[in-house]
Amino acid sequence: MFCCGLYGFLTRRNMIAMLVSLELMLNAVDMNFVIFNRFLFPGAMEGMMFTLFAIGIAAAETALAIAIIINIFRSVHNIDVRELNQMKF
Amino acid sequence: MSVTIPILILAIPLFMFIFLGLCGKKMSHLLAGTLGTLGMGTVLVLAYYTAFNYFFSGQACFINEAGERLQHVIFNTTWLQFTDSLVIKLGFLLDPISAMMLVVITTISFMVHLYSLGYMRDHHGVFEKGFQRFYAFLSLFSFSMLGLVVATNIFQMYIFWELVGASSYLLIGFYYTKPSAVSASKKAFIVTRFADLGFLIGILTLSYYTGTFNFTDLTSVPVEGLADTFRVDLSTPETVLAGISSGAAPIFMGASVLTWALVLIFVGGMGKSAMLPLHIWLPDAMEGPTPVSALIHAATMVVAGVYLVARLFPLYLMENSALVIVTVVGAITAFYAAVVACTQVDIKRVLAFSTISQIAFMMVSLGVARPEYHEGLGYMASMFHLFTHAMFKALLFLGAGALIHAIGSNDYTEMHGLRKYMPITHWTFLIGCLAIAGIIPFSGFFSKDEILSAAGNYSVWVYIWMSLVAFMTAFYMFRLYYLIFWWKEHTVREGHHAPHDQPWTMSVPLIILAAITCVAGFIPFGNLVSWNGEPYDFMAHFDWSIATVSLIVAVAAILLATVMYRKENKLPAKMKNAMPALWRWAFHRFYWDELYMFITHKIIFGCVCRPLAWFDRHIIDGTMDSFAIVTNKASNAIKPLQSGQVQMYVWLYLIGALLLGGITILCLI
Amino acid sequence: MFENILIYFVVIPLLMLAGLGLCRNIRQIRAVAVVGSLALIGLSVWLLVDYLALRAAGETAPMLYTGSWMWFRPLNIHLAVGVDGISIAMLLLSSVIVFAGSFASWKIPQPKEFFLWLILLSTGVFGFFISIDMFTMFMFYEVALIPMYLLIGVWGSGNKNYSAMKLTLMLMGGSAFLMLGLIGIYYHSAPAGEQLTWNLLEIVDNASIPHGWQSFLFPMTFVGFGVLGAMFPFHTWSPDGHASAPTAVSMLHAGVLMKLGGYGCFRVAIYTMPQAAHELAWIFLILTGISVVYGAFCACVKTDLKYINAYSSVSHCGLVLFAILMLNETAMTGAIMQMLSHGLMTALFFALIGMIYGRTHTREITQMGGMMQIMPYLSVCYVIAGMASLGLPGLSGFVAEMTIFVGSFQAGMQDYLAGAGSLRLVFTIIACCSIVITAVYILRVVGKLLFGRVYDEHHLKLTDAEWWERLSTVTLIVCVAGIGCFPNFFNNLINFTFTPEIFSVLGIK
Amino acid sequence: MESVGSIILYVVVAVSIVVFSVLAVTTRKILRAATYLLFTLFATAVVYFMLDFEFLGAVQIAVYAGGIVVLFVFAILLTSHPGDNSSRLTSKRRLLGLVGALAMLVVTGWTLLSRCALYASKPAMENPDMKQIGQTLMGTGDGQYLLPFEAISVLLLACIIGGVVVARKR
Repeated sequence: MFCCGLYGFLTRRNMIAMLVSLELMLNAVDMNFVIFNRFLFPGAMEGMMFTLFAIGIAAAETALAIAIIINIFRSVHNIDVRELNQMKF
Repeated sequence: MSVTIPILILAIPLFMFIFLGLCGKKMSHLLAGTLGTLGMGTVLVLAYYTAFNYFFSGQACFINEAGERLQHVIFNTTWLQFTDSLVIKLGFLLDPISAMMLVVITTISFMVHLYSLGYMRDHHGVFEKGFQRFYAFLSLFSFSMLGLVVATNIFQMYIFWELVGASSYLLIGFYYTKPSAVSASKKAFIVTRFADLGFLIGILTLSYYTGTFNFTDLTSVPVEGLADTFRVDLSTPETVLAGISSGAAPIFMGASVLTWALVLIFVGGMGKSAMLPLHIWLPDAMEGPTPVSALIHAATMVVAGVYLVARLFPLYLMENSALVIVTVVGAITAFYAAVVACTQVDIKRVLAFSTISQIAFMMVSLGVARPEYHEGLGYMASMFHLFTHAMFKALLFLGAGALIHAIGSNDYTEMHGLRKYMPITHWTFLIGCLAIAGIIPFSGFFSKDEILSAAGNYSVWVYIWMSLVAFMTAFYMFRLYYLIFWWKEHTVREGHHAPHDQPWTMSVPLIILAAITCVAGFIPFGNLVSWNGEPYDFMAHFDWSIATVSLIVAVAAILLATVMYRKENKLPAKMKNAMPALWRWAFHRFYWDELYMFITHKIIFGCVCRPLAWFDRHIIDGTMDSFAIVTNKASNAIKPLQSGQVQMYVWLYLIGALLLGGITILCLI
Repeated sequence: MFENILIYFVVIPLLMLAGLGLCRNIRQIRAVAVVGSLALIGLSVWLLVDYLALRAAGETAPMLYTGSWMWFRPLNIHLAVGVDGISIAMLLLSSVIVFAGSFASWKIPQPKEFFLWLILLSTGVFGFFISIDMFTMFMFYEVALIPMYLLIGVWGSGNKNYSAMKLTLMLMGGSAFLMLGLIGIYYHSAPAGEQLTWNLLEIVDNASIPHGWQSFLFPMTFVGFGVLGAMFPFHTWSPDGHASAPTAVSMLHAGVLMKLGGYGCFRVAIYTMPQAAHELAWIFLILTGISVVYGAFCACVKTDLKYINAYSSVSHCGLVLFAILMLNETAMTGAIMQMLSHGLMTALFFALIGMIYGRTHTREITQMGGMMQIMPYLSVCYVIAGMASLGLPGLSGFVAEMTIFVGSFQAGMQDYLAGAGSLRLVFTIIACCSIVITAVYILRVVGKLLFGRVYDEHHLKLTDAEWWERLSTVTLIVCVAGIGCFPNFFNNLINFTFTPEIFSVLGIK
Repeated sequence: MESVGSIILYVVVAVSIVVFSVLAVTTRKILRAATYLLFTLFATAVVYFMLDFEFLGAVQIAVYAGGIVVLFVFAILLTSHPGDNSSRLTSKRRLLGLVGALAMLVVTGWTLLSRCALYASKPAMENPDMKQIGQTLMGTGDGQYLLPFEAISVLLLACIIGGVVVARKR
């Protein structure tokens, strides 16, 4: 799943698709945390807590990212990342 | 002797310079000129007083019981202290030659000041632009020259030597709107500066070994038995430095350090005295106003080199090879200048080359002087010739100035047959010519005769060579004389006044100088000036055979000139066509100027300066800039990485992560 | 703290800065600048008199008016001040040039900002000369450098951005070396286990820098200061920088700031690390010896007045460093005299060039001529400056150069006779040659620019100097002639610094 | 060894995660990608449930599946026109991406396999109850997370404000 997300992030040009890929990657990482928590340290809750926070932050991040995307879309009518490079340097 | 008068001798000209330089513009031309002349007149009186006091008062500080004249330092104040022993002092040294020079300089300078009052205005009596400046510079020059001759130490001499050079620069370039004058002044300064470099290094070497700059210390070294070791001044023990204690006298490139030092100092003298090959500035220096030429470039400054050698003569005696060099340089220069003088058309240039030739005479005379021959006759002869030459050459120059003033040109082809129009000039000029040719009652005869006699004592070949030069001297001077005053009748061009004699301010100096020229030969010069201060009666040594021979030589030369140039004829043209190559080379002064032009412009400027400047701008600066360029390029090269393409960043991140992961794995395996 | 007279050299400029902040029009600004710089001149003259009186009274400490106030304890940094004859000479020079510079920039655009930066710069300069704490010295050094960027970049002419950037970057590069050197010195400033110090006097007393370290730190410090002293091959900022800088900045930079280099080389590099100075001098002798003739040769073919002078500064400042490296009392005295002399005459040169440029709007000598007929006053001043530069007796250049040559020649001969090689001797003679080359380029300029025919008809309408320009140039000329005519006064002032004790500290002789 | 049912469930869930992820990144219609993402998220939630983290599973469904995907859908609807397919990817780009992803897979997979040999069985674990979670989240002691919690809340607040500011019509 992480690799899929990576692939998507690297190849897609639509910003929302990239965001989707990003979510995939996040999820993969979350899952990792949880699984390791479960298998290696049963009884501890660090992994879970971490995931919990990660989900929270992911939600925040997505919301913000989408806000930005919408804003960009409004101003340039395009969400193709290749063409959004005016803020370089 | 009181200090006041010597100080005044130096201070009045300096004050006049500052005063005229700062306030000159505010006063009228005539006032400035009169002030300058009066100032110089005062100095003249004071200098005469000082000199007569020195020679004839018989005070114990000037002359001892044995009748030897002594060096007397009147005052000496510290100006700059380098080390305990090396101190530049400014002072006033009286000895026979400085007293003699005081007389010469003040006389000529006063004549020139007076003469310029008439010369520096046009026929309607309107003063030239910058007249006040001219007098300021003249005063500066007089100050520097007086300071030079009374120097108590070699560094004071160097200081005034430089000042003399600078005032000469200013005076040659007086007509600063004329490009030729500007370049002539530049040339004069740079050539003499180059020579001064030698002088400076010579001074440094000499002072390092002797630990003193003082003439009195330098020349008081015992003279006997100094074939090859360089004695240091034993009066200051700490000057016996490590080099001396190491045993043998230090040898540098095959010659002793003393030789080097003396030759280098002589190079300085060569520059100022326009010896070959550093003579090229003097003919060009004739671009200056003619009184300046008379004062600086004939009578006073150019003999500074001779004076320098004479001043250090006891040191030169210690080193035979240095004196031989002086002789050889002098002899070659004398001959060269005489040949060139035979072909020039500009009357001032003829006089300039004749000056070079005559100064070379003095140099030869110093070079051949040895205590064992007639008790150093050459030294006395040289100084005597310096004295007489200053007078008659100033006379000739001022006469030439009168001609130029009347005609408005330097070229004798526009003169011809002026004897009827300008009688005073004619007669005084003739006296000058007779004197320089060496005809009997005139001063030049005596001094030149003694030089030849000294040369004859030293070596027959030098004698014959110098007699040849004397022959040519008489020839070209009378060539000049005839071409100006005879040759053919003067034609007054339309719209011009007929040339006429000059106002009294110009005539009086001519007449005075002519009078001095007539009688100066009878001054018992040997009693006053000799190499070691002992009086020397030259009449006792007078060699009538040499005198007769030189007289015959001179008369023959004059006769030849009379035949060729008395009346307009074809003989000179024939001679010229008979040996065209020689004539052309001589006319172009043997292409020395071109050679120097080539060296300075092509070699120094073209092959050193320009490449260096290019090197600086492109290599050195290029390297520095290339640091900046490389930094810039590097940042430009990595700038695209910040492309704004998020995916590119991720790629880079991924690659990095993969690499790290890969490395970790490899390490773990 | 405020009972020490030296502090006022920094306080007055700071007060001037405050005063400028309150100014409302150009009249007030000028008043502040003139009053302030007059106060500085007065202060330095008073200091000179007092110093001489103290010395005459038998004071033999190497530095007088010392004072030290801690301002950063962890690194033991003090605000330590103290002066000897050399510093006083430099302070005098700086105050005179600041004074002349204020008059030379009488009609500068945006005067308030300009003078703010200019005075900040001079704060740095004065601070540098009074400090004996290396860190404080370095700090003031940087304070003096930075305003240069703005002064050139904003008020300059020509390719000013490039020049300002180049100058600042190269000098900053130099100070990077310098900082490395200074920190290195600091960490060896005291024997192991004792309190480290930045104070130069204490460092010299401790003499605890190990030999190996010296041979690393000496080049660092020397190059660091040498960049500012326009040592070949680090001189290239100077022509561009001077060419673009406004008049007063050129004056101050060439006149004072370049002296910081020479002063620093002497005060820090040679003073604290004499052994290394003795051993490694040959490298820098070659470099500075090259600077001397190289700068002069380059000046011979340049056609821009400021470039000519900048190269001539390279040549003359090269002579300063050259003489310092001779490690000979006379030569070092000469070096200080040369600093004074070069400071004054080069400031005069730049002032005149600025005034001529302000009228003709060109600095190409090929496009000017016959200035003597148009602006006689400025031309005469130019001739005087030129004569000073080529070493005419009676003006300062001669005295300084002769002192250097005599000293260097002695050092060279001593080396040669002691069998220690002829490098010093040969380079002394090479350096002597510069007097001829200097004459060539000076006379070339004088001949082309001032004499001859008027090149451009429009120039005939130009006016001669205004009163403030006259004041500025006269001040400098009087100083130049003063040093030239009475050199022994300055010689004695400087010379006392080189008492035998100091030389025994230097480990020479 | 666990029950066959759970193994089957795990396989189904795992396969669906992989398949839906692949689909999510390869489909050319953006809305479908969002849908596939939704399925992936659900499957992830199932994994959490299987691992006895019910709370986490619930949060996953609520926040991710419920909140984020809805956001996505809104964003997609706002920014793209229906039927607007993204252009075909060039094969080179795709290949590069694939290589990168596979390389990552190899590295991570290898690390996982070599380092953490799969545990045959799940260790027994008490299902963390709500009280415990609440205390961990709100406690200030060791291993308790009040500070991060507060930080998150501030972050969320900032995020809300930021989102409003950014997305606000000028």
